[in-house]
Amino acid sequence: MSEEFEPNIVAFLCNWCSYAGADLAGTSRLKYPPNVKAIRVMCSARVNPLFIVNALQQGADGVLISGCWPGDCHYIEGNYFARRRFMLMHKLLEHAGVDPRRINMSWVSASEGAKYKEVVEETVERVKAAGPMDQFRRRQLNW
Amino acid sequence: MVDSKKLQEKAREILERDDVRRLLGWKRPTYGFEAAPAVIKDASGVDDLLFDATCVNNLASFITLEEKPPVPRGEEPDTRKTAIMAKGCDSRAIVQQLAEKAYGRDDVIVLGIPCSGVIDRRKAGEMFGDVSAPVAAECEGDKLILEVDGEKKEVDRKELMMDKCLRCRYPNPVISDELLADEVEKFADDDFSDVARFEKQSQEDKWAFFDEQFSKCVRCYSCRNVCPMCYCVECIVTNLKPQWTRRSTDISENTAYHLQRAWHLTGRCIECMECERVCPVDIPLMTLNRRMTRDIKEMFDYEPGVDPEAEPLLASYNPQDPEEYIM
Amino acid sequence: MGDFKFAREKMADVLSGLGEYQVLAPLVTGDVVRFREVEESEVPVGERGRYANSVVPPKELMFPQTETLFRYRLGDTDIDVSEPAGDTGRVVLGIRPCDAQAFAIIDKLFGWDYPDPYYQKRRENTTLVGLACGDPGSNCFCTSVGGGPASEEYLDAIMYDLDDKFYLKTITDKGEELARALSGVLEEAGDAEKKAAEKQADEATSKIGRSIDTEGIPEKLPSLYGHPFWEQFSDRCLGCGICTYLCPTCHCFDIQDEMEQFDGRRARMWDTCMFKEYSLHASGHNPRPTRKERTRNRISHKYSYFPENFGVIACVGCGRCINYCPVNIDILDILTKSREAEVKEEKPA
Amino acid sequence: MSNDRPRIGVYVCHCGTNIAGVVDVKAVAEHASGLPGVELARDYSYMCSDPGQAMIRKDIEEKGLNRVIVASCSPRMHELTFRGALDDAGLNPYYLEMANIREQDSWVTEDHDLATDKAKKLVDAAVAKVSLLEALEQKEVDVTPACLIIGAGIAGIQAALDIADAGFRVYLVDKDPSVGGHMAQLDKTFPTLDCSACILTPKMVDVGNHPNIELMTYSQLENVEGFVGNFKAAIRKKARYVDADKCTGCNLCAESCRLANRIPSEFEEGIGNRSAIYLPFPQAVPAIYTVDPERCLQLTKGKCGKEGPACAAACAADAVDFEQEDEVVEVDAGTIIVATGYDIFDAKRKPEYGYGDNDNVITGLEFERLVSASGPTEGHILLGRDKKGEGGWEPKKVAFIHCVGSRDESVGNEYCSRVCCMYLAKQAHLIREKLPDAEINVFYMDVRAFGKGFEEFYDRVRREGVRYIRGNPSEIYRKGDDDHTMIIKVEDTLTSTPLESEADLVVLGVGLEPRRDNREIIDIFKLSQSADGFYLEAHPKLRPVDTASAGIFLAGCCQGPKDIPDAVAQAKGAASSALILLASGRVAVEAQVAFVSPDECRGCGFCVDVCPFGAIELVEENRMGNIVGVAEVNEALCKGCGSCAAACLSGAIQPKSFRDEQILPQIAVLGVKI
Repeated sequence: MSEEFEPNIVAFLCNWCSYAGADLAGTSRLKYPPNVKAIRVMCSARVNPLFIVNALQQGADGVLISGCWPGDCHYIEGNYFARRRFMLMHKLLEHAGVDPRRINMSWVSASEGAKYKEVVEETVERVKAAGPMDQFRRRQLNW
Repeated sequence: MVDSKKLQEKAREILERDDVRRLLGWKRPTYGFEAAPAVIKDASGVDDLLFDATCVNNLASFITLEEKPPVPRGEEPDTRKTAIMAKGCDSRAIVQQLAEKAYGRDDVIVLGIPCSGVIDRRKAGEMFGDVSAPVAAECEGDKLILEVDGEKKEVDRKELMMDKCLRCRYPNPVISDELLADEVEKFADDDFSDVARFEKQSQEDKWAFFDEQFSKCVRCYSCRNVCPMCYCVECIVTNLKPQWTRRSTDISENTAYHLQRAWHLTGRCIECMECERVCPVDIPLMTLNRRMTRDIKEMFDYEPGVDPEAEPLLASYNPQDPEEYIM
Repeated sequence: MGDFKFAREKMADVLSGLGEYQVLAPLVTGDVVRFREVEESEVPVGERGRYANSVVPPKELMFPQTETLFRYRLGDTDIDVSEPAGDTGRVVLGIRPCDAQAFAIIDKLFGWDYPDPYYQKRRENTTLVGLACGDPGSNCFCTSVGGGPASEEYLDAIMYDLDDKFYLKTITDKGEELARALSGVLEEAGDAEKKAAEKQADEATSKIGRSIDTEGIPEKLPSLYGHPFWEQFSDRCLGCGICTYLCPTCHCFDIQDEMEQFDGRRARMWDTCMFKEYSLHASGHNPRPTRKERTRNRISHKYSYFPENFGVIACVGCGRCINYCPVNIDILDILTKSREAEVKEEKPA
Repeated sequence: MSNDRPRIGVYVCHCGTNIAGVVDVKAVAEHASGLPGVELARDYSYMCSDPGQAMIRKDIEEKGLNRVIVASCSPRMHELTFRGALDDAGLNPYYLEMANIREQDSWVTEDHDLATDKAKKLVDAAVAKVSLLEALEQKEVDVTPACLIIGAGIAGIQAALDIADAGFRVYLVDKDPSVGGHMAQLDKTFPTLDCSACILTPKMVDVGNHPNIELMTYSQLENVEGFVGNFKAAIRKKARYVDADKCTGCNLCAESCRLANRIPSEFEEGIGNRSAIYLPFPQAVPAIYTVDPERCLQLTKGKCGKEGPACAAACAADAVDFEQEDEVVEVDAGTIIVATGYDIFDAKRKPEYGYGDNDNVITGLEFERLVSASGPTEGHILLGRDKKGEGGWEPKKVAFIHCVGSRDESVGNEYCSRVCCMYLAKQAHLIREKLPDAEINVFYMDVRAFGKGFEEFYDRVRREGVRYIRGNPSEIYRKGDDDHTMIIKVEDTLTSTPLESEADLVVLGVGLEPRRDNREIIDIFKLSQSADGFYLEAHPKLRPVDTASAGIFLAGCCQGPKDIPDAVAQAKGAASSALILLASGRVAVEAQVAFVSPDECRGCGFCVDVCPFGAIELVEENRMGNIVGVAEVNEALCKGCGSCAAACLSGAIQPKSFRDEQILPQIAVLGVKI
């Protein structure tokens, strides 16, 4: 079944590096799967780790958080906080029985359009392998 | 072993001070295996106070639970101190609350009580069934001497203690203005074997476990309200704008709630286990907290509730932090 | 009406005999006893299950914690009203007399100025088969509020667990009907069973250890409106929902809209006067600003306001609120102290 | 968010065929028009064009739209454009939301149907968010009419003069005793060969005398607080031990100094000496002597000779004052220009060239002093002089070596220093001028003569009989201990023949490096660095003089290697950028900043800890008579990154336009499968 399964992935991209990197992938006409849909935030540190729980609850099969490389944060240190937060959220969800392949994080700089493409492709692969997220989806419930 | 008379005298002495508003302690309950928390505002109430192995409530919760009703015009807010009796785990809660500026060090008088462990209502229920009269319990070495409905019973301490006590690294208060008894030996250590055991399972089994547990939840929020760390003015879980979690009870919202709770306690949980104790439907809430506690110790060598000056775990970072799964 | 019996091992046959019905019974779920539909080869918890009562009261069977009222799509004007559930015949097997009595109390509210179709439909279609208490809990006080371990008043039929067999006594036509459906399994009960049942009931009654004289309390409570005596309890109250959610007579609910992208549903969910959000006004004003007022309201509603409106105390003495309170707030303690509390001449807060 | 129900206009851009060629824009508009709150949905060839924007304005005015969604290119491209359109139509510009269906959809998705579906989703998400957006106002703060300039090399000097001439106060700070920087050390400038000192000194004098310029030489920036328009800087004026008001610059103190001409002069790059009390160079501005606290006997040993410091005795003006102490002064400035310059590459890091243990291997900068008429040898190319600077001999074979410490991964500098090619050519020319018979070889990798008049100059030098050999020397060693001759091992990569070329003077074309002491500046200004270690500009092409922090600009080589004209050009650029703020007197601060709901804040201070800009502080708040601590945001400092919001447990602090309330609906929409 996982052949037909097309995962739905919500991405949170920081405005200055990863979102710009994603734009560059486009400007360079690189091609990648449409499964990942991005929400633009100013900094990866803006992403409240509970957004991830919420995304999985809302029906996303996986998530991607992407920020500037450590040390390159437009806001100096935001991505350091993000890194700590998502390392732990990753473990928490893993402990709760959520497939860790659903939670993906990357550093993509404004000049790394090609890397963004790779990140998207790898993320889609990992989430595909994890299968549809049906553990605590909202939609499935007494409706 | 704390002498109740001494404890009551100390309480009286403190309540008679005019810079003290109230004292938090424990008193004999109306029934069962757990002492009742007591909020005493004048010396007349001190004779009910006691400390023994039934004093399981974490009193630190009642510092932050206190409501601050509007001060009538022209009146000054009552800023007198709160005196609190604190076991090891209670004191860790106080330290963490201080680290988070919940109140100032001068706002509390901490009466430290070295603790040899408290009993687990559920384990006791298994052993003695349903009892009506209040139970008294004293620790003597490795034995617990209980008085159940008039009869004296002697039990191996380990059989009856809360799990948190079986791995308690801080039986003595980590902060106090005065100790009400001699310090006790640290009698256990925490190898996190419970976490390791749970971890061994497959992802499917882990979820199967939580699926069943979270499905039971009736969202009474006793786990949140009893937590000494949960004292936000507005909790995002019950906030309507935005509504992170819906009020409807189903596996989706219940899971979201429990993950939110576990997340908000990451780097803050001091493992008093109150959440798990109070749950009316016996959800083992500590399972998630324990994993986080172990990981932050391993990954960041961080332990909440031991240093009031410590930077909050998630409000600090180290450029060398691990990032193994990051692409 | 009829007196029947069936051997303990016949329980399975009884269940299959009720094939017409949707059978709901106390079952162990995730280590706690709770009412739910009996599945294949499951046997309800009996007296031998060493349990006094389910943690969550069976009120959830008539008044679920979450219930969809209707659905809609943003922008559209027409709504799709969902049929109240519970049209098939249901039997609740093994409900405690106190919990059955609780339904009689909630009925008054849901049948009051505006009859609630969702609740009432379920009530009509449900047959209550009680299980008399052989071994009441230490905080039970049903006998103080018009009930008893084997009270039949609010049941359609009642069972007694007599170790090797069950004694089943039908009380209403609904009960009769159920017995007919079981004609294959049931045998006529004899004096032996009746005697054993009476004996069990008497013993159980004598085992009820706690009590309260409610005389005068409904009249006294309003005079304690602003009285400081509430604080000795509210000071340690956590403000959680245990006492009310687990109360078989608490019936407050909240109605909320839930959106799914652009589709929504309006649903109602249990609410509790112990939450500060319960009485919070849109203006931000809260008429019950602290746990003192909330504690007062919980007790006063059960023992004063409700009796005033409906002529009956909204408490059946099941003891749940006492058993599960994490800080030993004991309703009997409160009521006793309320009797002692002297009314000062002060204006209600 | 305004309470009137949303009337959303959705505009789907074709972007020619960039979007329309892949995404079915009609279908997207069709889909959008069915969404709740959407008043109308249109598609158009180029939304960013004037007619496109006019269409939006018209609809806002006629159809009463109160929210606008443009589904087109990246918001990083045109968000400002369309905000402008809203603004012109009298709608708050922050009621705009964009759906990026070009860079992140049509350009990256092969399958047209999938691309169209994705476009619809992105529009759904925009619709879900847009009605929750709040109107934001552009806040303004006053700008202190003064500019603080760090570094008084040619870049700092030029910027100072431009700003001062425009009539604004300038604080020009340099840690050296004199302004001038590296340019003052140079002999002649390429390719025009005019004397560096001759063109620099007048400017130095100007900054010294300018009524609007306060010179702070021999001073160190200690700390900067505040924000654009309102900076507060603490500057340490180091003790000179000479009273600036009394010193006449007569030089008697230096002559009488017990260590006279026994201390290697920094200005002379160590090939000339100075005293312990000194003027770095004759044209120094200000012409005030300075006591070297590391060397002066009085200051190091506590005594100088039997009868006390000779300098003090010699000074008729009685200006020498050993009691003098450092003084920290505070200055207010609306803007700041960082022009801290560069260090030259330390040639010792290329041991194969023998710099340091072979006196006849010198750096380009040392050569400048050696060839300078005002230098220790009065411009004579004399090597091997004795301690007194007497004697010496003239080289006969001179070798110049390119790219020493530039374009060289082995020393961690991949970049080209941009000046070496030309200054070596210039120096070769000077040798030819002064030693007509000398044999001159230049070893190069490439010759980059890209500037105005560069190529011409390079040709001229070659015509003058300077031999250019393409090759990077692998080793330089003495031929024998008896004479000065050195062997340069190199492969001529044009003929790929190994050579052993002789020279008795080797000049290393050392590159330019970030200052070794730039850490403190980085920490004070929270500047970022590019990979080469130089300060990072806000945008490599479009904001080359700006930094990430508003009101702080870069000039000169601190941002990257430059020759003099480029440094001056950038200085003028920085000056005009600073002047824009100073002249307008007001500056708009970020509108999308964080705000606190004080009633929900529990005062834990997590947000304070995570804020990179120190924009949040805990203040006391009276909550119905009770005093509680709550967070408060300084909107002028906040950059709206939102880190605070993710740290806050109760959601009491939120960044405008990116509030939980606005993001959660986006998540909900994107979560739904197509």
